[in-house]
This record gives sequence, C-alpha cells and structure tokens, in this order.
Amino acid sequence: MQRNSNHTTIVTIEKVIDETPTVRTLYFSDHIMSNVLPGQFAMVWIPGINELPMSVMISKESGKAAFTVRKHGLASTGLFNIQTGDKIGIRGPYGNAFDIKEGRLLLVGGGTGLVPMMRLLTHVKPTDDVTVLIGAKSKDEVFFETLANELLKNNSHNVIVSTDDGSYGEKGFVTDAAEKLVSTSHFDGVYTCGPEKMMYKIVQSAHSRGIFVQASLERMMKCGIGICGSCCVGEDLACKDGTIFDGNHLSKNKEFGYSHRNKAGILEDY
Amino acid sequence: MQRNSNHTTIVTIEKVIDETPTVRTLYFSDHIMSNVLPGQFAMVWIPGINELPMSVMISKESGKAAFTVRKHGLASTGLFNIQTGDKIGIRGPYGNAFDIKEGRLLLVGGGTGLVPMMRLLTHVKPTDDVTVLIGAKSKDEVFFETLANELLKNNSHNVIVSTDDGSYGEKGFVTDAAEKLVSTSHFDGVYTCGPEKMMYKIVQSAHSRGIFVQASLERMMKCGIGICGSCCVGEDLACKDGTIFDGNHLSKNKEFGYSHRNKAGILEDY
Amino acid sequence: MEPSLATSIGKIQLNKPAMLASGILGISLDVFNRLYRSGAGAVVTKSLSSEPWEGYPNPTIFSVNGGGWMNAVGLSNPGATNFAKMIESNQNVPIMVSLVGSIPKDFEMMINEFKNCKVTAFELNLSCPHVAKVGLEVGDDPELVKKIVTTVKNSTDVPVIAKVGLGTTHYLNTVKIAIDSGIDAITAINTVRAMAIDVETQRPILSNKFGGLSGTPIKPIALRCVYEIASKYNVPIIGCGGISTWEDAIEFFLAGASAIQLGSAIGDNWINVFDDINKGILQYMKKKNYSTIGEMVGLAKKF
Amino acid sequence: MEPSLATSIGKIQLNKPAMLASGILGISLDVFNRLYRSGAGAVVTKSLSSEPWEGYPNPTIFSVNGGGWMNAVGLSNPGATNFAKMIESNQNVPIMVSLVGSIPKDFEMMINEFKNCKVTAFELNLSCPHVAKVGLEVGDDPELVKKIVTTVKNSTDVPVIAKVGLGTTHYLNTVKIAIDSGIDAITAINTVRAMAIDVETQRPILSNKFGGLSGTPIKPIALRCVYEIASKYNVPIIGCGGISTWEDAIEFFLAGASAIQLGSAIGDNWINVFDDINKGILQYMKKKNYSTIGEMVGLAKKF
Ligand SMILES: Cc1cc2nc3c(=O)[nH]c(=O)nc-3n(C[C@H](O)[C@H](O)[C@H](O)COP(=O)(O)OP(=O)(O)OC[C@H]3O[C@@H](n4cnc5c(N)ncnc54)[C@H](O)[C@@H]3O)c2cc1C
Ligand SMILES: Cc1cc2nc3c(=O)[nH]c(=O)nc-3n(C[C@H](O)[C@H](O)[C@H](O)COP(=O)(O)OP(=O)(O)OC[C@H]3O[C@@H](n4cnc5c(N)ncnc54)[C@H](O)[C@@H]3O)c2cc1C
Ligand SMILES: Cc1cc2nc3c(=O)[nH]c(=O)nc-3n(C[C@H](O)[C@H](O)[C@H](O)COP(=O)(O)O)c2cc1C
Ligand SMILES: Cc1cc2nc3c(=O)[nH]c(=O)nc-3n(C[C@H](O)[C@H](O)[C@H](O)COP(=O)(O)O)c2cc1C
Ligand code: FES
Ligand code: FES
Repeated sequence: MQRNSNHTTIVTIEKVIDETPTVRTLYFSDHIMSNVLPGQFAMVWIPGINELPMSVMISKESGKAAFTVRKHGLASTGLFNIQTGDKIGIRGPYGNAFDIKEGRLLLVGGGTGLVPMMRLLTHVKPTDDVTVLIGAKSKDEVFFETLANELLKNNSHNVIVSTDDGSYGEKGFVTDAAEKLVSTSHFDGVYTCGPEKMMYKIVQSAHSRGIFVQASLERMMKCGIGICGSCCVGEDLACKDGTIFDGNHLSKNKEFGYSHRNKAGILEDY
Repeated sequence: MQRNSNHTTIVTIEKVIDETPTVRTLYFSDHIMSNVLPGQFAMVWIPGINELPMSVMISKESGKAAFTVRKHGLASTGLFNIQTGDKIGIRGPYGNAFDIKEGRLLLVGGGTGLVPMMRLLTHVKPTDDVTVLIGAKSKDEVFFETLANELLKNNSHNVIVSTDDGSYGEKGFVTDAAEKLVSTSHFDGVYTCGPEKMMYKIVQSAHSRGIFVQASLERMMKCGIGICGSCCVGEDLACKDGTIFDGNHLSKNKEFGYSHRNKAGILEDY
Repeated sequence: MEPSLATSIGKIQLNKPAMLASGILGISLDVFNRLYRSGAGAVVTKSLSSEPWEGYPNPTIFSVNGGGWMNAVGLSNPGATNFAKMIESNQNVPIMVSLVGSIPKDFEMMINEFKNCKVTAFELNLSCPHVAKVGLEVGDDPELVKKIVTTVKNSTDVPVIAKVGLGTTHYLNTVKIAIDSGIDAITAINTVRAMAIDVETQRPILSNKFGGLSGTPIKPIALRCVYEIASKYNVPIIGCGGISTWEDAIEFFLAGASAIQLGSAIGDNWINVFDDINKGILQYMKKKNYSTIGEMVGLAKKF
Repeated sequence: MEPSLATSIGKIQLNKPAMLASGILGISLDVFNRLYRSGAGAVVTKSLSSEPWEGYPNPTIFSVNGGGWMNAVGLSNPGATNFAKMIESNQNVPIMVSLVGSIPKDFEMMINEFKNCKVTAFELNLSCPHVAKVGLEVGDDPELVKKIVTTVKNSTDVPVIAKVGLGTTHYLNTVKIAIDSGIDAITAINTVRAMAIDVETQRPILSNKFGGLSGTPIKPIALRCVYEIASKYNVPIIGCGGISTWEDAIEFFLAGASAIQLGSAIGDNWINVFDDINKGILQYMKKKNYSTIGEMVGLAKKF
C-alpha cells in the first residue's frame, strides 16, 4: 500500500549528533523523507509533548533523513531531548520547493534555517558557482560550515561565516555581508532561510536589484496542509502556498518581515 | 474517476420490447453492463419500489445492455411497467461467470433463465457445436428462440424448444429432453439457468455421466456483495461464491434443488 | 513463547478475538461453520425477534461514496423459534445469539427457545438505528433497559451482552444502567443513523429512507466510545465499528476492548479478513512481546 | 434563463450557496477575501471567545485512515475583541461570526464588540465536541441554550444561527429550543466526537485524546440530520459535514438545506473546491431546469 503522506509514520531515532550546545541533529531511516525536495518540511510528533514543523535535514546515508533542532520552548526541547532508540512520528513532506537556478548562486542561512540550504546544496549542478553565507551570533553557534564545504567540494564555491560578535569568521551581520555580495557581483539566484528580519533584508537586497530570490517562511503551524489557517501570511498560507515564496510575491505581502501570528492567532510584530 | 461497481448508477430506459405477455426486455446504455461476463448479474433499483437482482441481457448495439424481466410480484411488476424514458438504478456487475468449454456444448434455459444463456452464446467459438434447449409451459411463453438461432448462425447448432403442453416445439419437460440428449451423445459442457428443480435434474443428468456442468443459482438477494447472508445456499453465498457453481460442488450441497430461504431467511422447500 | 490469540470477555472465553458482528451473513449454521474455520473467534447471529420478520423492501444495503456501507435491512430474520431449531445441532461454533424486542417478555420468551442450544452468550440489540419500537428506541429508554436486562439476567445463566450505539439519549447512561442491572459485557457500537439521497431521482436511496452507517467511516467514533466506556466503567467490552485491519483491532484493544466484532470489512475484503487480522495481531504481539491479548487491553487509557 | 446560484437562508441573502465552515482557514481578513474570490458565498470565522485562547498543543489535526480529518484545535482564537478590530475594514466579504461561550453574558459582550463591523450573521457554536464548558456542553443543556439564544437575539438585529451537532442529548431538542427562542437558522452539523490511537506508541494521537471527526465519513450522518430537522421544523437550514462535491451539495439541498458549509474538503482539494462545486450545481440546475436554488430545497422530503 502506498503511504498517505498525511498519516503519521513512526520512526526510530538511530543517531543523535550535537551540532552546538543548543542544536542537535537526529537521524532516522525513512525512504520518503530521505528524498524530499529542498525546502520541504515534515510535521514531527514528539509523543506526549507536541508536534512541530521541521525542515527535513539530509543524511549522507541513503534511505535516511534527519531533523536539526534548536532547543527553545517546551516542544523543541522535547525533540532536542529525544535519544537514540526513541520513537517519533512524522507526516509529510509538505510545502513547495526552491526553484534552483543555474550559474552563480547565493545561499544565506541563519541557525536552523541552514537545514533547507544543506539539501539545496545537494541539488546544485557541478557547473554552478555557489556562495554560502552562514550567520550566527557567536562562534559556538556556528554549525554546518564543514558540511557545506564538503557538499560543494566538486563546485567552485565559497563558504563564508559571519558572527555578530566577530568571535569566528567575519564580524558583523550576515545581512550586511549579503548586501555587499549582491551589490558587487552578479547572482543568478539567491536563497534564504532563517530569522524573518534577516530574510526580509536579504530579499530586499536581491529583489531591488532584479535578482531572483526565494525565502522560506516560518509561521505557527498546526495542520501543515491548509486547513487550520494558523500559518497565514497576508492572504497566503505558508504551509500550502509556501513555505517558499519569491521576491516578487514577498514584496507585495504586507506581513512579511513585519508581523506573524501567535498560537491564538493574534498578529504580533517581529 | 473510475466507477465503483457498488455505487448505483442511474440509467434511462431507451427501448422496451415485449417478449411474451408477461416478459419484457428493457434496453439502456451503459458501457460496463454491456460488457459483463456471461452469468453476471446486476442489482436493479426501481425507484420507490424495490431493488432486484437481474441477469444482464445482451443488446445487439454496442455500449448497450438490457434486463429481461418476468412480471411476478410487486417488484418485478414494477420493473415490467417501466417505460421508455424512465430511470432505473444499477449496480454491479456481481457474481462469477460461466467457465465456457470448447467443443459440443449444451445450454438449457427456462424462462428468464435464458438471459445468461444468450450472453453465453456470444462467447462461444465458431468451431463449437452448440445445442440450446428452451423450456416453456406453452407456446405463448416461448421467447429468445429466434435470437438463439441468430446468435449461432455461424456455428453448427440446434435450437430446440419444448413445451410442457406441446403447444409449440417438442412436447414434454425440458429436463426429459436434456436427459435424452446427454444420454445419447457426448457433450463437453452443459450450462443451465432456470427454475431450480429443472436445474437440479439437468445437473444430475450431466454430472452422473461425468459431464462438466454448471448452473446459475437464484436466491433471495439484498446486498449482492456478501454482507447480508440472505442468499446463502448451504455454506455458499450465491452472490459472492456464485451465482454459478459446477456439478461437483452442487452435488455436495444439501440445499440445492430442495430448499431456499424466503425474505425472513426461513428455509422453505421448493 | 508463541503468543496466544485467546481472550476472555468477562466469563466468556474465546480462542480468537475477532468475531462476526450481528446481521452479517448471520442466518445459516453452515455459514457460521465456514466463518469459524476462516478464523472468526465467534459469530453473532442476526438479531432475532419473537416472530419472523421480512424486513424492509430493497434497497436495504448500499456502499457509501467515500467508504463504508449503509443498511436498513429492517432486522429481517426468521424469528427466534425457527432459528433455535436451526442451530440445535451446533457443537463447534461459539455462537452469540442477538435478540431484539420491545418488552422484557419478548426477550424472556426468546431465551427460552434456546434452552436446547449451545449458546456462548446472548447479545441484546439495544441500538439498531432504523427500526421503530426496538433497538435504539429501547436503548434510549433507561427504564426499559433496566427491566429488560434484569429480566434477561433472571432468565438465563448464559452471559448477557448489551449492544449500544449512538441514540437520542447518551449511550454512556445506557451502559451504566445495563451494568447496574447485571450485564456481563458491552458491545460498542452499532451502526450510526444516516441517509443518502440519489441526486438524479431526488429520493432517499434506502426504501426506509434512514439507515445505519457502518464500516471505516464510523471507526473513529466507535473507538472513542470504547475508550469512554473503558475509562468510566469496569465492564468487559467488545469493540465494533469499522474494524478492517489488524491495526484497527489493536487500537480497540488499547482503548479497552477485550474482543472485537466486524461486519462491513467482509463486504470489502471477504472472509479472509479474519485470518488477515489474526495474523497481524500475532505479529504485533511478537514484536511487542505480549503473550496474551489481555496484556494490551486498555493500555492507551493511562495517557 | 441562466440559473442563479443566489440563495436565501431566511433573511440572509447569499450570492452563492457554498460557504467556508467555521474554524477552517478562518483567522485573517486577507484569506477571507481570497476565499470569497475563489467562489465562497460567505465565510464563517473561527469560533471566537471573549478572551484569546491558545488552544491545545499539537497534534491538533490529522488525516484519518480511510478518509476524513480529526481535530482538537481546542478552539484556539484571538478573542472577539482582537478579531473585531481585524475585520472592521471589511466591505466585500459576507462574514458570519462564530461565537463560543459558557454563559449568555459572554455572547452579549462579544456581539457588542462587532457593532462597527459588517457582519452577515452570528453563528452560535453550540456543538464543539472537544472543549469543556463550551460547545456541546452548552448545546446539551436545554435551559442554557434557551437563555443564550434569547439573550443574543435581544442583543442584535443581525440574523443569528445556531450550530448543532451530535451530543449527549438529542440534537433535535436543541434545535427545537433554539427555534422557540427565536433563532433565525440552524447549521447542522459540527464534527462528531471521535478518537484515534497510534498502535506503535500506544497512545491517543491528539494531545486532547478526543477530537472531532469531519469530512466524508460524517456526510451520511450530517445529511440525515438536515433531513430530520427539515422534516420536523420549519426553519432555514445550512448543511455542513463532509461536503466535497457538487453532488453532495445537491443532496443537502434536496434534504432541506438552503445553503451549505464545507471545511475538510479544502484539506483534500484546496480552495478550488468552491468553484468546482458552483460549476457542478449550475450544470445540474440547467439539466433539471431550475432557475433558483430554492426550487430544490427539501424536494426529497416528499418521499
Ligand atoms: C516550515 C518550518 C520549518 C522549521 N524547521 C525547523 C528546523 O529545521 N529546526 C528547528 O529547530 N526549528 C524549525 N522550525 C521552528 C519550529 O517548528 C518551532 O517553531 C521552534 O522549534 C520553537 O518551538 P517551541 O514550541 O519549542 O517554542 P515555544 O516556546 O513553544 O514557542 C515559541 C515560538 O515558536 C513558534 N512555534 C511554536 N510552535 C510552533 C508550531 N507548531 N509551528 C510553527 N511555529 C511554532 C512560535 O512562533 C512560537 O511563538 C520550523 C518551522 C517551520 C514553520
Ligand atoms: C442472480 C439472479 C438473477 C436474476 N435474473 C432475473 C432475470 O433476468 N429476469 C427476471 O425476471 N428475474 C430474474 N431474477 C429473479 C428476480 O430477482 C425476482 O426474484 C423475481 O423477479 C421475483 O421478484 P418479485 O419481487 O416480483 O416477487 P415477489 O412476489 O416479491 O417474491 C416472489 C419470490 O421472488 C423471489 N425474490 C423476491 N425478491 C427477491 C430478491 N431481491 N432477490 C432474489 N429473489 C427475490 C423470492 O424467491 C420470493 O419469494 C434473478 C434472480 C437472481 C437471484
Ligand atoms: C447489513 C447489516 C445488517 C446488520 N444487522 C444487525 C442486526 O441485526 N443486529 C445488530 O445488532 N447489528 C446489526 N448490524 C450492525 C453490525 O453488527 C455492526 O454493529 C455495525 O455494522 C458496525 O460494524 P462494522 O463497521 O464492522 O460493520 C448490521 C450491519 C449491517 C451492515
Ligand atoms: C480544523 C477544524 C477546526 C474547526 N473549528 C471549528 C470552530 O472553531 N467552530 C465550529 O463551529 N466548528 C469548527 N469546526 C467544524 C467545522 O466547522 C465543520 O462543522 C465540520 O468540520 C464538518 O464539516 P466538514 O466535514 O466540511 O469539515 C472545525 C473543523 C475543523 C476540521
Ligand atoms: S498550518 Fe494549518 S493552514 Fe497552514
Ligand atoms: S445477497 Fe447479501 S450476501 Fe448475498
């Protein structure tokens, strides 16, 4: 029987890797999740605790996938604390995928927003010239730098880390680094995922110069399939119309970059 | 969307032909019903009146099918009275099909039991030698004789009518005619449909001589799909395991030829 | 150790936990034997009344767009007397005799008819949603339920089960009254009152207009009823409603059912469904290291 | 003459008969506009309470094996005050505001919040099956229904609809009380209380354990409720429950509904479902030679 993507499948965590003191990657076997498109997410059930939307992280082993989670509130901490051998439920994949251009690409990721970026890197062509910008507050929050370099070893590439406090890589905001890049050289496509204020600036930098840009939006998600409405961004439903939108569309959306809805559905400013 | 055979489809009666004063054939267009296997039946809804099992009659026009109904109780009279332009509902086809042998075939039909026989005739090979025995009480109850001859025009064939009162064709019971035939010449397959007492004798005549024989059983049917149990014959469900059974199987069934269940499910003798 | 499929519903012992639900294929001893050989742990008869009933004219059953079945056979049955004669010769098959009636005396009389039969249990149908004066109309009347259960319990030593469903009064009240009146077990649930209209002819499809919805659509509803009963009362439960796979069966065990019944699944998968479910349950038990069904019963209640 | 999709539910006039059901995509005016453009005749808001509610933790919604959805979002909503501000600017979209509460005063207060908004109707949610103290717990209490409907009717000139469902008391009683207290229309039905258990982890899937079943599985149940109400009372009805095709819509009209709502179908077919249904209804009307929806309403009752 074919799997219905809306039914929760139980998987067992096979390996847990600490990326930073507050970020972990949990690996499991699942053929469907191992092959999702870059940008797609899953709804992840932590039994007895909650269910959260999570970008599907890549695994080097075929037939496997992972989630990279930052410990935050109750739910994400519950997932963070999952150990090898524990079971979680997954449904999906949900959402659309990045429209990957050819040529000179710029990827800008912050925190766990790097997860879809890593899968995007597995889809670039060998002829592409790829720049990855990784933003973090400080040195101990940097992760996936080695992975990015490894994934791009056959490409002309550049992985740049910038930390707000300068404790590692370039000092300064990743948005400034991005602005500098797009203002000085040509790009065929810019992709970003991370804090919305960051994405907003990246989209502005690129879109104002006519560069194709896509951002993956995060919103409160309950259903993941376009029923509950909790993920709305203006008239868009992030889970169903997105999560990936391009610069053209985002520049017309009055909520992007400014406000989002909380668990009760009240519009709050970022 | 593919049609679910268990959902009722509404069709419009396009033509009504009187076969005898009490038997009529109602034609309609339906691709699926036009192509059922010989022996299969439909559940026929006469809106506001009842739903009855009916063998699916052939039509010479492609994409069309028919029901040939004898006016009897309330339900069959309701169907009998349906006119051109009226709508009925159909679901199915249900039931198994005759296993058509090659060579010398004998078909014995009584009354509307001739319906599946006519469809069987459309499935014989040109090389088959086919004898059709039509039984009726008297001359004005004979029908499908011309049709049988027509369907067999490319075969070596013989259509014999016998009436109980001798008012047409041979005089006597069709079961005696059949007994005479199987006792004097070889047959590769015998097929029968009609009153159960008749079928019982035909099956005995053939089976006792080691001739392959199949009969199509009639029982009270409510669901047609093996849920309600009303059609049981011993441990068999006529609608699901049959309606066609072979001599081997029938000779072990203690109800065949002797008893059937009424609408309340009470076993009654024939 | 190989896990065992045996289960007990209070005093009732079955070798296998999946039974044939009432009204499905349930009018002939030969068919009961066949189903038993196919892996059914027991068979429940069609609901029997004190007199034979022809039931409603057809259409009485049809398959619902989007899954499940709807029926209003109108409790057609040969009557308790005829039926008892038919199963007198039974030795092998665990038969549960389902009964419908309007007053305590109906039930008393019918039970008496079965005194020479090997009967595993009586199941009182307090929940048929489409026949006047019996079924739900009885189940919806607390005083009547009390009288019927009390009378029946006084008439027989055979275990007595009450089958409940969604009626016009709360089924949990019916359960409570049945328990207080001495019932041995509860079957939950019967079909759910429903209807369908043919848009072409613009009339209700069933001759009775209303019928009972069964099969997959009602599974989540049946499961919550079993869980609610199990959470509230200490009574053996037989789960029924939309069960068609071994996973469904396990869900009902976890919710608190000691055994299950199924009907509609036969319309979809024919009688192999019993064997398929038995095999699936065994595999699950091996994987989870259970040796008896009982170990699973009600495990989901702790959450 | 080209048939018209316009319909009236008592005093309420809609250009198109298919509305968005409460709780589905219903928290943003921008989305309402989009749905209206997609062919919805009106949108019903999420049920609003006097204070904002976060609702239950996830999982709150999942798709049921065999069709339909189960949810226990726990009536998460921004509260009537916040919500009223959000739709103050609305001019185009016929919005029906759904309200939940435990006491008459809750409703009175909330209705007052909307005095500056263009509201087509208020829909009182007397039937949410999974939140304590509101919804069905209100609908199941005849005295409270009477008080709430009376209070609400005295607080506003906007038409008021009562949304009913299958609770622990008979929904037809709730309908009768609501009518006697002056209600303008009835929406039937809400989701049906249900549950699902994950066999691997052996726990209920929804964080709230119980939830409401919606979508195709409940259509035959909803249809019979509409038919029962229409047969018994002379009140405008909005049909809701499992509607996903134009045939479903027609079935509800024939049963007695003047308009319909749908929610789950959006999960299966996205928002094009409104346009698909509208087109199908129009085609049917042409074929059957109707010029208004009203001509079809209740036609199946004569059988
Ligand atoms: C498409 C998508 C992909 C995501 N991918 C990842 C990822 O790969 N790794 C990762 O660590 N995080 C990811 N997140 C964020 C994650 O879902 C949680 O929002 C975050 O972990 C905080 O959750 P919490 O419940 O622990 O926080 P809480 O303290 O409970 O809530 C804090 C805030 O988190 C957000 N939040 C809480 N619950 C949800 C929810 N159900 N849906 C969306 N937002 C919620 C809300 O903004 C809330 O105000 C993703 C979110 C989305 C929408
Ligand atoms: C597989 C099958 C194919 C059939 N094909 C034809 C056919 O092509 N032409 C034809 O004229 N008749 C056919 N019949 C018989 C037909 O279904 C009716 O039994 C018959 O028309 C008498 O019905 P009635 O309701 O008018 O009679 P009633 O007076 O109501 O009943 C008389 C007897 O008819 C039988 N009967 C009534 N209802 C049913 C039912 N739902 N299912 C089975 N038997 C019933 C019972 O034996 C009953 O005692 C077929 C029956 C079966 C089972
Ligand atoms: C055709 C049919 C006839 C039924 N007859 C009865 C009956 O006589 N007595 C009874 O208690 N339940 C009867 N039921 C209800 C079933 O026993 C069962 O409770 C219901 O169908 C739900 O189970 P399912 O989903 O596995 O079919 C009948 C159901 C069907 C489909
Ligand atoms: C996710 C979800 C949330 C719902 N929230 C509400 C609500 O807030 N108020 C309400 O009256 N009904 C609510 N309902 C019930 C729907 O309005 C509707 O009555 C039910 O889903 C049946 O219709 P459907 O089968 O078309 O979905 C909700 C349903 C779903 C699926
Ligand atoms: S998460 Fe429910 S609509 Fe997007
Ligand atoms: S007609 Fe119902 S089982 Fe055969």
